[in-house]
Amino acid sequence: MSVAPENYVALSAVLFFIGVVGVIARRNPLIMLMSIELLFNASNLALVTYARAWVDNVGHIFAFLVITVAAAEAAIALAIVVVTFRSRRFVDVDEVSALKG
Amino acid sequence: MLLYLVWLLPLFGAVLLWALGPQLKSWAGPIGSALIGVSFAATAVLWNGATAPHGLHVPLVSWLAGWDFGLQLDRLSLIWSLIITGVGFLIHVYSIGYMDGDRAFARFFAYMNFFVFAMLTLVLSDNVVGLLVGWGLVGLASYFLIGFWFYKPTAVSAARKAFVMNVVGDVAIMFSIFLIVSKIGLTSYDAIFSQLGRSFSSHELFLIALGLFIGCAAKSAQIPLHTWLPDAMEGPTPVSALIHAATMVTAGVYLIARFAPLWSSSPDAQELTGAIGALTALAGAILGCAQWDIKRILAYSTMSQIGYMIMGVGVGAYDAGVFHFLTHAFFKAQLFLGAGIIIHALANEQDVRRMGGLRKTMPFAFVAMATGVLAISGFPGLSGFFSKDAVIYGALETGHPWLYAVGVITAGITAYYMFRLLFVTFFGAYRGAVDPSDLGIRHPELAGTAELAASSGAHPEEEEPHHHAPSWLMSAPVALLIVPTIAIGWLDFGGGDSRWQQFFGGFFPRAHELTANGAVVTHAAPFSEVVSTAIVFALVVIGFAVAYVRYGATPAPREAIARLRTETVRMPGVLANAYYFDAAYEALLVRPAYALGRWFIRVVDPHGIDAGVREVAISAQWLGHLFRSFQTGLVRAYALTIAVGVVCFVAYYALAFTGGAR
Amino acid sequence: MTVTALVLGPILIGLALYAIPRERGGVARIVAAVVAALTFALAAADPNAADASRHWLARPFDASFHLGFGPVSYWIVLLLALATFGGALALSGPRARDVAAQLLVLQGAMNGVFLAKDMLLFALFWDLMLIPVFLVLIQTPHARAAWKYLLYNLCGGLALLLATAAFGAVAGTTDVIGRTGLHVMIGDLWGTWIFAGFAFAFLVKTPVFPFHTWMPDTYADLPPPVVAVVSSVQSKAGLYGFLAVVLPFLGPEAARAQTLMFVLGMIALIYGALASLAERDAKRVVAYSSLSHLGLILLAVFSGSVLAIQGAVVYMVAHGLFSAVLFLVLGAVEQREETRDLTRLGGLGARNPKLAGALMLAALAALGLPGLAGFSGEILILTGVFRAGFVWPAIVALVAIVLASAYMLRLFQTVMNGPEVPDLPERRDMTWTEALAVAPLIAGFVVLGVAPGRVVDVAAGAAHAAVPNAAAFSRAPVAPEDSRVVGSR
Amino acid sequence: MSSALGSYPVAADYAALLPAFVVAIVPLALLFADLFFRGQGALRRGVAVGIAIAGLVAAGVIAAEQYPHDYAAFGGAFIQGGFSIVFSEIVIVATIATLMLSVGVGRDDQVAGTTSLLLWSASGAMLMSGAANLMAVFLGLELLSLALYCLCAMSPRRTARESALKYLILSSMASGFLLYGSALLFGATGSVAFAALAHATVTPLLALGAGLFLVGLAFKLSLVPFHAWTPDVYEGAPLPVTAFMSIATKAGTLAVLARFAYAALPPGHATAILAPLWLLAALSMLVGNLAALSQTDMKRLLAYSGIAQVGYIVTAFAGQTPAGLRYAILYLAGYMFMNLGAFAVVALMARDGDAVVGLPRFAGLAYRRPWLAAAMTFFLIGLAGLPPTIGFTGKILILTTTVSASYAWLAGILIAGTAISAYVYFKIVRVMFAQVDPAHVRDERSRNALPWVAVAVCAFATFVLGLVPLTPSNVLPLVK
Amino acid sequence: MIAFWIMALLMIASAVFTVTARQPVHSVVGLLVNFIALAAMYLTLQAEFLAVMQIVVYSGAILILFVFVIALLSSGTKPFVVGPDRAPRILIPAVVAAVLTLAGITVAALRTPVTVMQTTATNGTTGDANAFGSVANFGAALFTTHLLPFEITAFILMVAVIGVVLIAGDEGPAGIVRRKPKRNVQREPILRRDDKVAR
Repeated sequence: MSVAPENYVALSAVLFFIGVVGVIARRNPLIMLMSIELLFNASNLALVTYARAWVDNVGHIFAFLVITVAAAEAAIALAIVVVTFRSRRFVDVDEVSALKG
Repeated sequence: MLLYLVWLLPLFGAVLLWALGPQLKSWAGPIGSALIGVSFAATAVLWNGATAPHGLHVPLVSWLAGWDFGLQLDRLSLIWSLIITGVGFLIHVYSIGYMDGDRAFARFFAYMNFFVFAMLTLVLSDNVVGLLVGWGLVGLASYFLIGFWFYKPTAVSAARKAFVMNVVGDVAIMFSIFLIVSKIGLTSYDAIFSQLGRSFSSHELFLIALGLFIGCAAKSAQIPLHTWLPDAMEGPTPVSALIHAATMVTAGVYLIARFAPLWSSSPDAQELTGAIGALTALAGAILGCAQWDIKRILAYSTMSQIGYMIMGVGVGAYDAGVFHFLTHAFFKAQLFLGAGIIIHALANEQDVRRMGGLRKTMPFAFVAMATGVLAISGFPGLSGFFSKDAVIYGALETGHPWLYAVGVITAGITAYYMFRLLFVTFFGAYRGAVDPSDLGIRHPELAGTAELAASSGAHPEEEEPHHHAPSWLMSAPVALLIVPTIAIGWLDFGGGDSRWQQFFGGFFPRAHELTANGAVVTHAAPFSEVVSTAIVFALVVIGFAVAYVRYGATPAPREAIARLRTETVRMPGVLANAYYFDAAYEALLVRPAYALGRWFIRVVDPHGIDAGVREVAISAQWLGHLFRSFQTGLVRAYALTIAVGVVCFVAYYALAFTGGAR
Repeated sequence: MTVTALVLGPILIGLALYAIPRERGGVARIVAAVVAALTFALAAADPNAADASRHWLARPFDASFHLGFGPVSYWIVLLLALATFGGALALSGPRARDVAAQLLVLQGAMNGVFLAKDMLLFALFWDLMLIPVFLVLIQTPHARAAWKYLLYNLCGGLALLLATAAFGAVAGTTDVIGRTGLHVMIGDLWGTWIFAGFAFAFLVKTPVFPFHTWMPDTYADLPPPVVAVVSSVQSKAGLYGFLAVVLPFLGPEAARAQTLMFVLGMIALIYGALASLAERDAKRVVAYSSLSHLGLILLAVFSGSVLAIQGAVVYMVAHGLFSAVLFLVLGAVEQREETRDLTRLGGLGARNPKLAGALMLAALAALGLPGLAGFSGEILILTGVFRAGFVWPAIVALVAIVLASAYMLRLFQTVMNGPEVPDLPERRDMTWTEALAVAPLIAGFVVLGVAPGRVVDVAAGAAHAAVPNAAAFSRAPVAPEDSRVVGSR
Repeated sequence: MSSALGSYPVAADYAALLPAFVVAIVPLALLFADLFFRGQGALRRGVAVGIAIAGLVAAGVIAAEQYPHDYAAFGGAFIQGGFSIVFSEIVIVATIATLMLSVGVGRDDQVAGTTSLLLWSASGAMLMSGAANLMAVFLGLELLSLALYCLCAMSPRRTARESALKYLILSSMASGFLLYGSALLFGATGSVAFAALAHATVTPLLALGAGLFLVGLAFKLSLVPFHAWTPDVYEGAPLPVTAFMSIATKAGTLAVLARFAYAALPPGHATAILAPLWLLAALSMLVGNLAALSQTDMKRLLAYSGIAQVGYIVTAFAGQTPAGLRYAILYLAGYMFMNLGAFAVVALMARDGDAVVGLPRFAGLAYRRPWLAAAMTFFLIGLAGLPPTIGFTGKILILTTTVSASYAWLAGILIAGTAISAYVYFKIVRVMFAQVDPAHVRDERSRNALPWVAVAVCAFATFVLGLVPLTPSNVLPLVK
Repeated sequence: MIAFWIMALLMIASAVFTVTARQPVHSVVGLLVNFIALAAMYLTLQAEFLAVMQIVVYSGAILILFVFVIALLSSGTKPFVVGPDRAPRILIPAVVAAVLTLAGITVAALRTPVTVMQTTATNGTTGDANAFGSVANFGAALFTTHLLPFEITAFILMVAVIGVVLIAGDEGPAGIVRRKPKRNVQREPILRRDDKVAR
């Protein structure tokens, strides 16, 4: 490959930070979850990049397991979102702030 | 063994009477008196042992090495013990009659016995600590007895005043003890005196003597610690007679006499002591002229007489001082007891302005008082004559002409105010029915005219003062006291080889032989003792004459009243307020102390110290609420805090390690 | 196993008292009194009981459950038993059972503090000591005092914990109390901080001037039986700590801190005296008075004079005895008159001669009347301090003694003397139980005042252990007699 | 550089993993058994909980058997040994206690499910305690967390779902950081094994990776400033779940943290890399106690106290002294007993074992239910660090190691935090002993008495551990 | 080379779109694009198997799930309303924080060049049996050395299943039982829901 791994890593960092911003800035739980998926994918990109750099496929395996976990997590997350917001008018996490102080 | 008995019987009596007082009822008095009498007898029995070269000595307790305490009876303590128990016995007997019917009859005798015990502890102890113990205990006893009628606020405050001032003396003595022990680590007299020359510098000697003398001043009512004595007259009259005239107040004399070697080896101390003594004698005498309360007059005279004694022992005429103590014990006790008879008869009337003409109605009291007055003012042949002259001449003999002069003048003043007392009380017409304001008495309750209503209102026949004659229990002791009052002085008749001189021969260091550096110093007295006696007697006569002219020549009652009134009203404030000593103490010590304490508890504690703590607590609470307020419940806010934390982390690692790599 | 029994017995029985129904306060009271009496008998029976030791920690430093009598602690254990006995008998009111239980727990814990031969165990009981007092305090109407007490003393306890931990870390063992000839090498830096920790804890507990404000409130709010125990014994824990825990091992640091301690002690002496002179609440008067008295003991402890330390031990016991009596009697007064306000009280002596007598005796002992225990302690202490070359502290102490006579008489006279106050409730004189409660204590300080020889002898050991290098302390060259004076006969 | 064909796992590998596997398999049996007990409430619950407890006990026994052996299973991914066993046992005990509290909670038809989720979560924590490479750590953590997300929602209360949502979102974000940190670590060293990390050359990448990894752990430990979720989630979640979370999550994460801090860092640079951790510990001790000052809901208050207590435990790691590790474990065990005891008391005060229990409900408890009050007082005394409890002993041990590791400032902050916490805990004591009119207080009693067992055991352990502080001897080495 | 930059831009753009889109559905689309681009990236990094997995699992499974949920939430009588997502105050600090993070990460990453082994990677063309990143190579490692993580995932998936069942079946069978009698009067609750909405 001709592109230095640093660039991949930098890209993953950019994606990661976009994900972070998403989690912090958006109030729609679904979009927050998607941002979290972005986080995981950014991590995966970094993993795969380094796997390539070190020529060690453990990175691939790690990434694969991350994908699996992400799937499971998404399932649970969406279930919780559904039960939480089914009875609410707005799908907005700021609505859910009974616990405070 | 007998010594233990002497010492413990009074204590036993005190405990017994205090515990079983109510059950004993009227037997308390006789029992208490009997115990003292036995104690007196025992002391007398011990005469030979005491006069042996080293006296009697028995051990008591031991705290730690060098702090072994015991009792010792030698010539000096023998004299005191005899007076304490003997005069004490008489006064006990007198009290049976005087206190008859009092609510706390038994308690009174318990206290009296306790006092005798304490006083014996003081004089019998063979070491400074024991002395201090006795010193404190007699203070306590006098506190108890001054405040005997504790429902009288005046009595209560007088008692407290007396006690606190005495504690000042106690701590001063404690200070001397520190000096002594820190040097030689021992407390017994013998050890101290044997080491005096070697272990102490003259400066230290002076400091020790100073501490001890402050103790004396507090106990013996020397200026400036005298103010408690007049107030102490709040106590029952027998108490005044025993404690505040005969025995306790003369403890200072005992102390100095006991520490004669110390004094003799510290000329500065002698000068100081003598000067203070003379000053007190004069000041007391002057105040004696300005008083109207019969007991206060006697109190100031006591103060003045003790001044004489202190001057005597101070300048080194120890035996003279002690002799004056001896005679004074008798005639002052007698005076007080006589006054007690009067007060008792007049239902607690103490203001001489409201007496007068009692000569006819109370002949016995008159005789008693008259002998006393003659004795105290130094009428030739009576006891006071010998002792006082000895003291005064002693001052001259040891080379203190100024003190001598003061002594002489004081003698004259003494004669004046004592005869004033005699005349005002016993001559002229009875003024008990006169309205106090006519006599210029503004505040009767303060002027010793207690129970005004009882004396005037309760008895319709105002012309005839009601006099229930004293019971024999009261008159017998007085009668017994008259004898020594007249005769005891002759012990010292005959100069150097008199009985008295022989008794104390070589017991005291002769002042003009030994000084600090042991060099022999002799003061040539300008004139002989006879001349001195003549001078004194002349002044006494003058004093008598003035008193007679002013009060004795019996004018019409109206004029007498007018004169008393003008005298009362014109009384200069400085005398009426006893030189403002009390006011000064109040303003300089008492008020500031209370103010400071109030400031501590009202300002410093709550707003100074606690404030800091409270602030900490409050700010902790505030922080708690602050952190609560961060807890908005908004997920995104939490996420943001996490992100911020991450930023800090990343910053740290990026900077720390890339910095390292660079 | 005497010592173990002394510690565990009261605690277990105290907890067991909760089994008694709340209404049967009288029973609990008797049980507590009996237990206290038994502990006294137990301690008095064999003064040289064997130590009880069981290994506790090997890492990070050696520590063991090591209990045993010491030259000081023996007397204080006896004192504590007496005080608890008095307190238990004086119990009354609806919470008698709970207070009795806490009283016993407190006694056990304090026995532990004074018998502990291991610093860690000492710290353990030190903190345990807080709990019963706090539990009693929080059941009083307003809990401000409870929080104050907890705040101050827990901070102290934690400082002690930290210092103990540091000591263990440095010295490798904490099983050191009362061991002689043991050389713990502690560096300068460590030593200073460790000493600071100990000193803070002890000064708070004693208390001494800047840390004292918890005391008046606590003493005022605690029920009299408890405050009698607390003031008589708990306040000695700090001074005992200085004597037994700090001085033997941190001598140099202590010598360095000497000036500070003297200043604090002198401030406490005068401050407490003046404050109690002006105070209106009877119990607070006594509280401030003990602030003053304990300042005196602090002087003694840091004077480095063996004589003074012997006196300090005497005075610790003496103060324990008479302050307990003072609080018990004042408690009896409060119980009768429902007030402690000196401006309202007065004239009780006429109807309650026994009560007046007890209060009088205690007050006299407190103001150092020669012949009673206060005096013997004071004079030994001050002679020692003076001999060690500290003239001015001694003089300040003398002034404080004068003030003591003033405020103690003020207390006594305003309560007992003067005209009777008409609007005070119906009064009856001391009951037999009340008399029984104070009698042993009074007897104690009378005897101790006349013949303190025994205590002084035993204390000599502690004193020598506490000041192995008296020279480091004393400002004046130690007088040659010192050795002879102290040589235990 | 691993060859294409790695090493095949052998029986020993599975044996080493047996305890965790048992805990993870039991739920299957449980769910299966549950099918036969539909519609018969109490029995159904009993069977579910019984099987679970039996399985846990079995796992505990097996683990105890394995205690002496050190074995690196699955190519060093999971290291079975004294260290992991101790943490596993802690998790097991915590889970058993949780099950005792949870008997009465939730609907009959959900008990089996919740119980199995609980067990899986526990197995995740046990895996973390032995995990020795980044993947195992990540997966163990996710197993633990995912189960907990679901458990948090297992309550009719709306707040339960809210807490679940919050926990889910924030925790996933934290996992993201942890994951990215792992990626960077992998990038820096070319390996995912802790052992490899220890020998890597330190580059900014490594440091940063370690940092992000620590962030992830700090979140799970709810160290300040990553603690924000804790109070809300603890308050919202069902009480047993909260109790479980407060111990198991911390235990697993602490195991990972200890392994990472002690064994997975280049010796020279460990101090520099871990420096922020001590800061977090200090902050937690202060903020946790301060914020607890003004709390009135018991679960919330215990959450804050937990934040502070974790601060104490992490403090013990300072300087990475072996003694510190042992005392951290000891204190964790002690904290488990004191904390679970307190939770059990709270559970006993709610009829269904899961209700909002505010401080006012404790008013005058000492007179209504003296035994309960006594137990609570004892646990609170322990949490405040006063004798005669493990709270006292553990604290002084931690102090000693911290001081001797020359982290005296941390020790000082620990003292300060304890001083503050005293007010927090004794405030509750004060309320319990206050004289109040019972009529004004709602007095509920839990229907099942099982929590009493938990209370008794916890009290006993709190006391005995205080006098006999057993510390595990063979907790090192942590990696092979 | 060029491919990388195009992909990179595409990914960033799609990610930004995902995060900023008004409607969740749009975000899903953005995410889809992002995932596909990522898969391509994997290809350039010689991770064929992962690329496939990325497409299948993410684009195929997870995103569909998202779409379902969006549909579910917007279904029923109640209109699906996204929370009014007016420009959040919190955005700025978020961006700042993220930028700093990014800076840190990139700086760190760029300062540590990782040794790249061109040769081993390029020999053996893609698709070769045992080439790096090939399925065989991947599988061998997964089922031998890294078996444990793989097995853990089994339990994770189990948790997901049970958990979702428990959560989603919140009313559960009991709830169904409860509804049964109401079958015949089905309209009633709807009406009630309606006026609840109107209120």
